[in-house]
Amino acid sequence: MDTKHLDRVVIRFAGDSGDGMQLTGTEFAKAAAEAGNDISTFPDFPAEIRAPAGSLFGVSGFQLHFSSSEIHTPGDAPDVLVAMNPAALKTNLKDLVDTGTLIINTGAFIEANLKKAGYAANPLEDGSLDKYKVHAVDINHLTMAALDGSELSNKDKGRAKNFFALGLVFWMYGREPESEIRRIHQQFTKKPAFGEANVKVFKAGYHYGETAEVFQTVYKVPAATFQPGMYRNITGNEAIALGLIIGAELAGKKLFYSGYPITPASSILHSLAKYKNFGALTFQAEDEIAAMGAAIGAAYGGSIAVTASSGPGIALKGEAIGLAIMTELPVVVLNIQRGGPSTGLPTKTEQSDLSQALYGRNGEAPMPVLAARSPGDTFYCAIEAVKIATRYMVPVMLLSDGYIANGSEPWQLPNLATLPRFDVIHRTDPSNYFVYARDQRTLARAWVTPGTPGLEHRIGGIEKDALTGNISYAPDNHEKQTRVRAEKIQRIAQEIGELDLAGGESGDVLVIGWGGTYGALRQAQQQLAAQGKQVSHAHLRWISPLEPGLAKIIKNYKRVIVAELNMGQLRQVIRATFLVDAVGLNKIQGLPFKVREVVEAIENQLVPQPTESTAVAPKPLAIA
Amino acid sequence: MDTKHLDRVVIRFAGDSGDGMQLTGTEFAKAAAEAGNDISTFPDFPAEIRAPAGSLFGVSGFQLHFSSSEIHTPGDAPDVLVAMNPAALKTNLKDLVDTGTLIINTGAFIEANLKKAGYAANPLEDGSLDKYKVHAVDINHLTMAALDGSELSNKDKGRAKNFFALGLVFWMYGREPESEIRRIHQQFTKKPAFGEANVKVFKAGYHYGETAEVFQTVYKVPAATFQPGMYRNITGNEAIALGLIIGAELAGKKLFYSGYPITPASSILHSLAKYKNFGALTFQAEDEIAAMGAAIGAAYGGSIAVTASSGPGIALKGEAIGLAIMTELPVVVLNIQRGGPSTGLPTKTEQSDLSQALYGRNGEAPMPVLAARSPGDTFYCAIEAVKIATRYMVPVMLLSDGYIANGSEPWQLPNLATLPRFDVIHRTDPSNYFVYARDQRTLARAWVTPGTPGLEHRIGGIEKDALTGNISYAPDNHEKQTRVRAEKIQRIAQEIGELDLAGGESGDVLVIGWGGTYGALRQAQQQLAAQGKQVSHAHLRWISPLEPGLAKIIKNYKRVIVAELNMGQLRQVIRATFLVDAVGLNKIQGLPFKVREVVEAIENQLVPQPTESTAVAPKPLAIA
Amino acid sequence: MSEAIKIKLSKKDLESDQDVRWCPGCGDYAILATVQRTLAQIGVKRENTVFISGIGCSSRFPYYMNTYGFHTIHGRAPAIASGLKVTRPDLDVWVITGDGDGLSIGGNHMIHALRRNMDLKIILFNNQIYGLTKGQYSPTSAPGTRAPSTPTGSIDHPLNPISLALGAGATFIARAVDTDAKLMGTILQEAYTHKGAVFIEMLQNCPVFNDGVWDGVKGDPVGKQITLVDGKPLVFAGGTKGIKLGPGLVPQIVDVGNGPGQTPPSEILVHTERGSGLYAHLLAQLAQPEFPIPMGVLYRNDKPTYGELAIQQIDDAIARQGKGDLDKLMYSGMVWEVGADGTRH
Amino acid sequence: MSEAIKIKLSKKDLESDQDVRWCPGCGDYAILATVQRTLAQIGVKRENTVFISGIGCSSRFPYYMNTYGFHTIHGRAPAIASGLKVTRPDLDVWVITGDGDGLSIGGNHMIHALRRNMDLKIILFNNQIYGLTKGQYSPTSAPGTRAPSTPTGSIDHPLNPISLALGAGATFIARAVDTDAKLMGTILQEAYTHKGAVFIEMLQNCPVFNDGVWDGVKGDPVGKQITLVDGKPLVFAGGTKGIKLGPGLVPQIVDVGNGPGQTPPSEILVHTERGSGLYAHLLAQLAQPEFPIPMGVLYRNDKPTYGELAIQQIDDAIARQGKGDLDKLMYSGMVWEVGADGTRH
Ligand SMILES: Cc1ncc(C[n+]2csc(CCOP(=O)(O)OP(=O)(O)O)c2C)c(N)n1
Ligand SMILES: Cc1ncc(C[n+]2csc(CCOP(=O)(O)OP(=O)(O)O)c2C)c(N)n1
Ligand code: SF4
Ligand code: SF4
Ligand SMILES: [Mg+2]
Ligand SMILES: [Mg+2]
Repeated sequence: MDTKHLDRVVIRFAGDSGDGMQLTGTEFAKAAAEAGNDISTFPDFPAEIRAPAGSLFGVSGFQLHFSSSEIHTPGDAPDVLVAMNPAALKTNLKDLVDTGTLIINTGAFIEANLKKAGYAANPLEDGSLDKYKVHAVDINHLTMAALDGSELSNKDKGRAKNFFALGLVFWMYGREPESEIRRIHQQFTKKPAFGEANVKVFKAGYHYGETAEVFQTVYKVPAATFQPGMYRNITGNEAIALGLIIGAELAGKKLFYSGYPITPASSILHSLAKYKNFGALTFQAEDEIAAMGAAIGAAYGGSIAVTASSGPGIALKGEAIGLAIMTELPVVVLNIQRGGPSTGLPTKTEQSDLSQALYGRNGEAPMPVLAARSPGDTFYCAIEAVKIATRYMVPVMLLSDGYIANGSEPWQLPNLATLPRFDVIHRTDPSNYFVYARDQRTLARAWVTPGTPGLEHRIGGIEKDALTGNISYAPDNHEKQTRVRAEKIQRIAQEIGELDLAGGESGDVLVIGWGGTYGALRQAQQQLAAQGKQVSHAHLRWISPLEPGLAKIIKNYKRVIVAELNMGQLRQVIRATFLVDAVGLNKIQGLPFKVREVVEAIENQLVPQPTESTAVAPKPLAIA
Repeated sequence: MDTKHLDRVVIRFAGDSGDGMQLTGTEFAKAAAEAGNDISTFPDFPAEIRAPAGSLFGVSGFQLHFSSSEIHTPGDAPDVLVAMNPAALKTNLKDLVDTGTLIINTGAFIEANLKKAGYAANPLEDGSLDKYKVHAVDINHLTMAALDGSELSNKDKGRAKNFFALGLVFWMYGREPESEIRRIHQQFTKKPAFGEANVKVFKAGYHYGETAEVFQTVYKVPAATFQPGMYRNITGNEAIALGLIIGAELAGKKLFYSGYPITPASSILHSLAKYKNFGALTFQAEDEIAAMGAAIGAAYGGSIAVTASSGPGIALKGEAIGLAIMTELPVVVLNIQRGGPSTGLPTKTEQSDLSQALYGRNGEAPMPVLAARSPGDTFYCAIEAVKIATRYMVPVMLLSDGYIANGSEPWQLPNLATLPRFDVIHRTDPSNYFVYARDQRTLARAWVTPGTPGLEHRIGGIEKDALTGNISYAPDNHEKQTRVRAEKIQRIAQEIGELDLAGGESGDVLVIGWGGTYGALRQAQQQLAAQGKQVSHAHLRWISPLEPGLAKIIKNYKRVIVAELNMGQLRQVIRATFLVDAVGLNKIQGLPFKVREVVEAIENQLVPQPTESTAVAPKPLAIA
Repeated sequence: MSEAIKIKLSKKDLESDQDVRWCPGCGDYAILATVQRTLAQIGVKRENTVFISGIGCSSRFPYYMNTYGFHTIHGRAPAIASGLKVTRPDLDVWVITGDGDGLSIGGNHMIHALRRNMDLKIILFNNQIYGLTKGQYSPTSAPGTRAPSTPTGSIDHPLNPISLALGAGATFIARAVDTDAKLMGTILQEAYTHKGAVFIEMLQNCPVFNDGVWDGVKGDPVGKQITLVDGKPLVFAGGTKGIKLGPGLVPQIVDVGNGPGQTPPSEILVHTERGSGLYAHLLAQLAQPEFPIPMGVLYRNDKPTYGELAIQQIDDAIARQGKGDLDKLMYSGMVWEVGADGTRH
Repeated sequence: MSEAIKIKLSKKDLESDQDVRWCPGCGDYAILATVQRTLAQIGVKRENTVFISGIGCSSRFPYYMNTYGFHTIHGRAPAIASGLKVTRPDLDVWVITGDGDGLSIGGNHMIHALRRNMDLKIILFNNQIYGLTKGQYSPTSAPGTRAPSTPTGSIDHPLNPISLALGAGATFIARAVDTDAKLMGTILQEAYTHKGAVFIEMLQNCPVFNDGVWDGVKGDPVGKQITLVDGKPLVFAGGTKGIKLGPGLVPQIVDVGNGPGQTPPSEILVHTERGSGLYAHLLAQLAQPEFPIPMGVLYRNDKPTYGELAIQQIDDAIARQGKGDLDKLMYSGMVWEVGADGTRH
């Protein structure tokens, strides 16, 4: 029994929606984090709630990347695939690295399941898996055996099989089983019988690895080194919820959150609904328009008003967002993007709502737009969105996506005491109050809330006089107000810090990205820079206004690539703003970039070549 | 009594919403058209239905430009202003040319009205009007006098006073009163007493001009020369309604029109509702989303489906438009633009919904966008929209605006027989039918409608397999379908004719415009070209796909100006597409361009000067 | 609602400095005047009073009130008002809407606000027409209404606003006509004291596009309306006629009296504001032309409001878990420390 | 609806080639099977049958029918179906929706489609939960429902789908539970023959997020439901108990019989599908736990449909003005000619 040291491992658990793969993956991720690895996870589940057992479309997967050095992505391709049934094998095998390790639950490879998965012959027998390290284990049987004599129903016994797989990989990677056993017991305090059973099966899996001589090696991935501090594992939607709670606190105000359920935004509402004792008021509205409306009403009343949705719901909010822009009320709008258009790919990730965020309203209706780059970053973006909305009296759009919303990473906990406050002050002084009189620096109007004696006034969606706020159809006033609303957004640039640039301020290739692609882009840049390539990566947090730092450097590179999970929406803005012949690296597959894809695209630009003609509407540079 | 010949006259009638200025203007326009002048009109009325008499915000205006040569606009500034009360004088005098003619209804210049209009002193007495040719006429009194002995109530008598003004200007410009008298009688067949009274008053006005020696001169504007043919006077909304009827006819299909009332789109629904005997089915929906939904349902059933709204309503339709894009169903969406954002300036014109048309939906959801340039042009654009929608199986956005929707011009009637048909063929052949199999040239899928035996199939808003149309979450399929949907829009370029370019294919300045600004831009180009300036004007009908003709010439000019009634929405597209440092001529005042404004802006570009920095987000070139 | 300390107010105090922009003769003027007068009589705090409207002629209302006011977008006022009221229970929130704003584009927000028993006072101006967009028919227009969009007459069956409000769950329902200032005033007084979703249908005349639609419903003595009095029988035409429930649950008009062919007063239905839902539906169904139309407070019912319950849940949570500790919240879940050496401890 | 020539069809003929993607044990399976079986029995033309749905688990329904089908967007199915039906009266248009799709985001389109008496057969799958988005409470959820978005219980008062449909003006209203294939079948048969807006509430179990919500309503003998039969009295529990109208228009449960303390059968309300609106409201208000819940056809009423009237108006216009002449249309208004000399004649 020898031990092999590895720098990093990518493992994917795949099975039926009912097989509990998400739980298995999450638990194994905890163990890796506990062991001090850096980790990144990527849950990938079907749109169906619980598709019929054994069906191809019902396969649910969870990929975990754990490493002894810093990582930013869940990994391009799994080194290890745990396949709980034929459908899981069929849909995931193509991603496994050649010579990768396969752990297969042979118990599920029965005629019926093979047929459902569209296998003519049993892949375990037809040699089609020869190039992989295959471990065929009858997990079904071994699970039953482990629970022999338990008073649980056979159905319930079968349910425990994912813990066998979990135990097995615990052993393979030399994880400490004790704390996992503790966690299982805790999770099932309400149903101790199940807890017992799961622990039994978990141990059985662990010992199977130990005893069955098929597993000759234990792999060890040493701990990574981190910034000293306190850490927790967090998903994007958990972090964004925390950010809103803290943001409201830093503003010294109460949080009001209204939403209408939609994948992948719903879980934010679910988290906040649990934070009632923090004074957060959540409201499940009848639709997205009502959710936006309620947020506007709450903002008018002086709350930190937030609403969230995904693409289709944001489309519905457009008209009401325009009202918030016209009446200059602070509302934070979260768009947890998913694949579009229309209903599109509800459970897949994409960055195709940027244009909608920038332009998806009638009239000249500019609004600030920022995007989060990672699960943990959503926390800070949420706080920043609250700050800008209240300071500039404007609705703010914060973009996240399904990938960072559901993905998790170890997150260094901030010291709350050190976060700068931005307490809101509501004007109460009636002496020469004008509804649309503006602050010199921010151009914001005063946030006067109902209940303030002597400041009674009326606002609305019709154009208003630049000073009094009364209805005005005057031509010059409209031009003035339109320009002020635009200028106000530009002024936000004064709040934006340094551009996040990796690599030199000049060079051969500049890769520009935004949002959830950060990890893959940054890792690709690091790889190429390590090879001495003149490659830089600028990652934008603010798209409206555009990060001021970009103007200083963008002309210093031979080539500019705008990399996004859409057809070139940021690229359009970059080209129009800087007249730079930026090419696009675009992927529209409902999946994040792989580091390899980015590296190849950059290398293509490094070899001198005619850049694509730009005389036609931007055509993106497709990737293999 | 001498007669003076003029090449052109701009006259504006202004009074209370209740004074019937719109009618007076329309009738006088008919007379000018009848006399063979070229004409262009611009009604400008308040958002209020009937604001209280005498109030400033209740003033309603109608401007008419009639000429002995070709004209494209209602004129920059009136030569003659008819002011029926102090409020009308107050709000309109600033536009009158110096030394212009003023016809004032002194009967309305009483204390109360002067106060409502905010006049400290009576302008008729304080000399403030000295620089104008003032004709002070007590129209109120003379109207009553003319109806002395009529059995009408005094209130009703007073109502006739606009006909006195009409008679007066008829005389001033030597118009033939007979046919007008006939028209009045026709209009009031149901209420002959009113007809009689109005005719009496009209004659009184006419004779007053003849007799009162204050009017020494009769002005004659000779007839203009036109293309031979049949003509009628038409507004944009009338013409667009006709275009839809004819478009459906040319497609060999029935028209279904669903809408929810909104200014300035409502009158299209009103016109079509009258065309029931043409088989047009109109549906007033409960809101804009339902209107779009009903149109999608009708398109699915095989009708020529059309819905219309203005900015706020189009914002609401965004999500449903995405469904039409995903299911590839032909729906024509009309946006009669008005001032935004939010409720904005409902009765004023603007071009600020272009970005929303291009990007106002979730996901990658490109759609064809074209814009009409003049009242009569909306007819042809409507037909083209129907053709493209049905030929490419895609929703099409047609942009018009309040200015051309309500404005009118003499319009040469097309010979219907010569309009090319584009009959729709619905597939009925079940043999190897695949729902998303595409036509090689257009990339359109077959339009199969329910009721066709053997072709039963299912469609929906979730991403579909590129061939079968079944739900597909496959990464490559999504990328493929997304690119096909984009490519389909680009293919429409093969249907687009020559670019409309006035002036050389190279030169000092190219002015690019789109939509309702055509008249002012073209006239400005003609003026400057006549002075030998190297100025060209390209007017776009298609914005998505962008007119192919533009690519060939845009780099041949020292300067490119994109002129639009917004903050630079087309300019953004031009810069991104061609990397040309186009500057913007932008006006956001709820009003159309004046020719003078355009000429000045072009002249500014003709004198060599540093063009504005483009390192920041496009800042438009403001106009004085 | 804010505890109304009696400060002396006059109607003037509730008039804003804006010019009223309705057409001469519009029924909206009378409703505006009554609201201003009544709020003055009640002695509300202007600063704690908010009027929220959608879009329409009627929705211009807030501009004319010297209180806080928000002229929002078409159909969304109930949603916006809900967000304000649940976060600011100290305010009196009035919603002004029209038959198009509140029942066409805004119908869904309306029923959900009522269903939740939001503590809002909703006044729907029903002129059976779209005024602001120049006279198209609305969801309450009589079948056959000839309007610009229906030149040969409308073909859809109108909604009965009272039935809809009842079905949705409003807890205070009333009706008055714009010419009856006295009744409007009483209703507004009652509505002000009600905790929960108030729905008032104001029958309003649009002289420009739908003149006289309500002429038929004016006047109790002439038998065109029943003026409701809690605890009193459903009689009209000077008490000579009344309503009784006939077989098959069909209401009937009968002559009241003990003479031959007359119905004894004992058999006449008695108005009960807090009566059964079914009784309220009976009132809602009394409509022209067969029946006189009931005016006044039709229905009342005391239920906890959404806002009360929402705040209760927060208080309970705090009572149960204690006031939220932000650090605890941040440190929840699996937390670990990385030491100076950069590795986990 | 298309005249159904009796072609022999089997359930299989109505099954599409798509895998059904609902959770094991979902009530949707039973409803799907019943619809397929019933349409086969009726012998509909598959090509003239269209299923239009919104978004939700239930809204996946059309994919599984071997007919035309359109899985649209959330809440809009009634509007889309209306556009199809008015332009294609030859088709049978079914709408499949859920309690969230049809009553939350889609509530407004629902009431307006019913109000217009659109000739649509609307089936609302009521599982009192948002299934597809993983179990949030819906507008029909019982107060206090604990769900991901309401961990301490929901606080809004639920909508009664039948009352809403009635108030909106549906002309055929029925209810069945997913486990009662026989009753579902009969209702679907009846619905098929009805001309106008059909609203069927299918009580559907969601074993994953709301298991057993309807267990309480199953079974007439045990007194949990009343199976409605036109013309027969409202009795249940094997005929031993019945419903009568008590004072103040309050329905009461009574023991049926002529013995002491019992109520004679003559006083028991008799079910009348084409009864008064008020009677229908009484049925709608019979709800758990006080009352057994009525199952079957609650209400029926024959009114012209929107589509019929719309097409009638077109036919009338043609009869009156003659078939539209396009040239006449183009040349209407003031038309003049410009001669070869370029000037007007
Ligand atoms: C989103 C949107 N759609 C349509 C309109 C146009 N619009 C303004 S008011 C109105 C209807 C007004 O009718 P009602 O609510 O009855 O008010 P009234 O004018 O009769 O008082 C409509 C359709 C709009 N402003 N916004
Ligand atoms: C515009 C929009 N908003 C929200 C969603 C998310 N969503 C999908 S289905 C659904 C509710 C489904 O509930 P119900 O209609 O009861 O159907 P069920 O799944 O229970 O059968 C929601 C909120 C969406 N797809 N589109
Ligand atoms: S249009 Fe009618 S409702 Fe609107 S203001 Fe005028 S009279 Fe009143
Ligand atoms: S979640 Fe519920 S409703 Fe949806 S398919 Fe599963 S069981 Fe059925
Ligand atoms: Mg109205
Ligand atoms: Mg449901």
